[in-house]
Amino acid sequence: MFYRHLKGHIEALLFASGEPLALNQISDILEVPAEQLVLLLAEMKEDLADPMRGLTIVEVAGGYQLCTKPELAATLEKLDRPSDAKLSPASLETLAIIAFKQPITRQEIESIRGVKVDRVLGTLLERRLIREQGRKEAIGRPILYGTTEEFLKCFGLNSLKDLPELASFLHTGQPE
Amino acid sequence: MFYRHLKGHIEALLFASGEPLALNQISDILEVPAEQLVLLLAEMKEDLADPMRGLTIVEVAGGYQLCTKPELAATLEKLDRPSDAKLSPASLETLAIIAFKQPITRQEIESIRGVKVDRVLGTLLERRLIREQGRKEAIGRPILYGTTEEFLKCFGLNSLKDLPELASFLHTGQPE
Amino acid sequence: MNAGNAYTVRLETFEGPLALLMHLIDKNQIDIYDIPVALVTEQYLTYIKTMEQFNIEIASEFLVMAATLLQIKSRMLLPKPPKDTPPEEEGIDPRQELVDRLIEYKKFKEAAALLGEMAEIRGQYFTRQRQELAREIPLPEGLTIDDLLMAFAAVWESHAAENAYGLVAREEITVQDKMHDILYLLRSKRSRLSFDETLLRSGSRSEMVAAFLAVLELIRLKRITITQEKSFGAIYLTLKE
Repeated sequence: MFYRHLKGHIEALLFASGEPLALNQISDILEVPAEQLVLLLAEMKEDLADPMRGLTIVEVAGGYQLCTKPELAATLEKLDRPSDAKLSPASLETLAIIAFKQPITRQEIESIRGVKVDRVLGTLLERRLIREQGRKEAIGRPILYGTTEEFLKCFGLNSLKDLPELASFLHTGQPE
Repeated sequence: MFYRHLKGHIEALLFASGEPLALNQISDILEVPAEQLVLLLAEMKEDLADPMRGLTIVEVAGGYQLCTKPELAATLEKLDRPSDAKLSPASLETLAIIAFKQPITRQEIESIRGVKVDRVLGTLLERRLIREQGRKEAIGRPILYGTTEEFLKCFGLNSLKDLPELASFLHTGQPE
Repeated sequence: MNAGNAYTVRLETFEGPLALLMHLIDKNQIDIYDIPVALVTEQYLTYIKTMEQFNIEIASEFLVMAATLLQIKSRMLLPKPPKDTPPEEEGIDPRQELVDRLIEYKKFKEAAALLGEMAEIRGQYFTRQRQELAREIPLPEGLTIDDLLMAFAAVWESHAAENAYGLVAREEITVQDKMHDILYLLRSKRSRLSFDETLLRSGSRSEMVAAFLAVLELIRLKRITITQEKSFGAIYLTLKE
């Protein structure tokens, strides 16, 4: 094909654009007839089918867009994963208190753990392991926290009823 | 090579990231030893040398980045993407002083340049080329400035260690 | 040489006095280590005068440098010290400090030019924005119900052990909190409340301060009134509704 040497140019254009590029945009920039481009793009798509390549060309929104192959999604998701997917001991302790004593206020958690838990609560909320469950009818109407469905998934529980009876596991009884 | 089938994964990762990816990031995601990755990346670079390809892999800011080939710059400029405004001579001079003498205070920069640099520092901070790096243990505890990762990317440097080597290209000796 | 015309073209291009001096040195092809101060000072002052003619605000740095140049010039015009002067004083060239600054400045001017070239080269490589992936923070992995139980048991036991001491987390109490407290107490319990009774959270100094400010604010908002039967006696709050 006469215009084959332009494949590199097209690849670079699609790469740098990010957005889908309309056929006539590419055609204007490279000064190549649109019908030739259609053939070139089809050929490039075939080249990209090679398993050694990670990209593909899709036709979207009236244009062509370079993007990653759908079968690589699982790998790419790891790019976004925060480095510590683990819960810190402080988070786990706080989560445990909330799980077994819900609904519970921040002040109540703090009086059990003996430390401030603002940051930890923020982390747990962000990770959707806990959520606000209304307000306590008490002075200052403090927020009540409880666990979420994600929490159940995370610990392989079917429902909150599966949380074992606490008393039987603990040496000391339940305060107040 | 045993891990050759991962080339597509690497390409997709570099593409999706946009930013440079450190070797150990890729290594963690793909669960491949770093030394194998170095070989794979070198091989991919060779593949990309094909004139039918428009991309290349550069080592910058301590990582690998997929970007377009420099010889295609003229074509890509026609995309008219919003590009960063060029740095003024005043900004470049100030940045050079910070780069070679970091960490450095505003007063020290001013005594070298012989002019006030408040505004220029503002510009450089805003463009995230420099950042505050603590305070000097001196009267008034003045702020210390240093360069950022953005600085490395902007000038195609792999690390700050590349700077002294650069200085040897200057006519008048090496700034200490 | 028609200095005036030459300057008008370049008038705004000098970032500072050192940049202007470098320009004069380059233009006159002067050896930086042996600056003819009289010539350079004259040209420098001409430039400043031109700036004045064009009503360009002259930055103070330019004037300071002008003064420095004039001072160096006058020191160089002074007769050489007599032979019996201690040698360390004899050897000092009044231009030395300026030369050092100029050389230091020149280094960075060149470094800046180099950085400029590097940015240009780097600008040939086009990059792309990070691909937007549906961002979902993954659930922590590998946790079991035992982890949860152990965490709870650990904190519960230590809590039970320390409970005798009434461990209370330090709490920041806001005026807003105390306003709510006071209104809550007045509405739910009694119509009359002593000030001391409002200190029910931690009884700390910070709570007392917050409570006092809350009382003042509630009075201002005409929500409560206060009474005090005698000096230093108990203050009673009543709801004003």
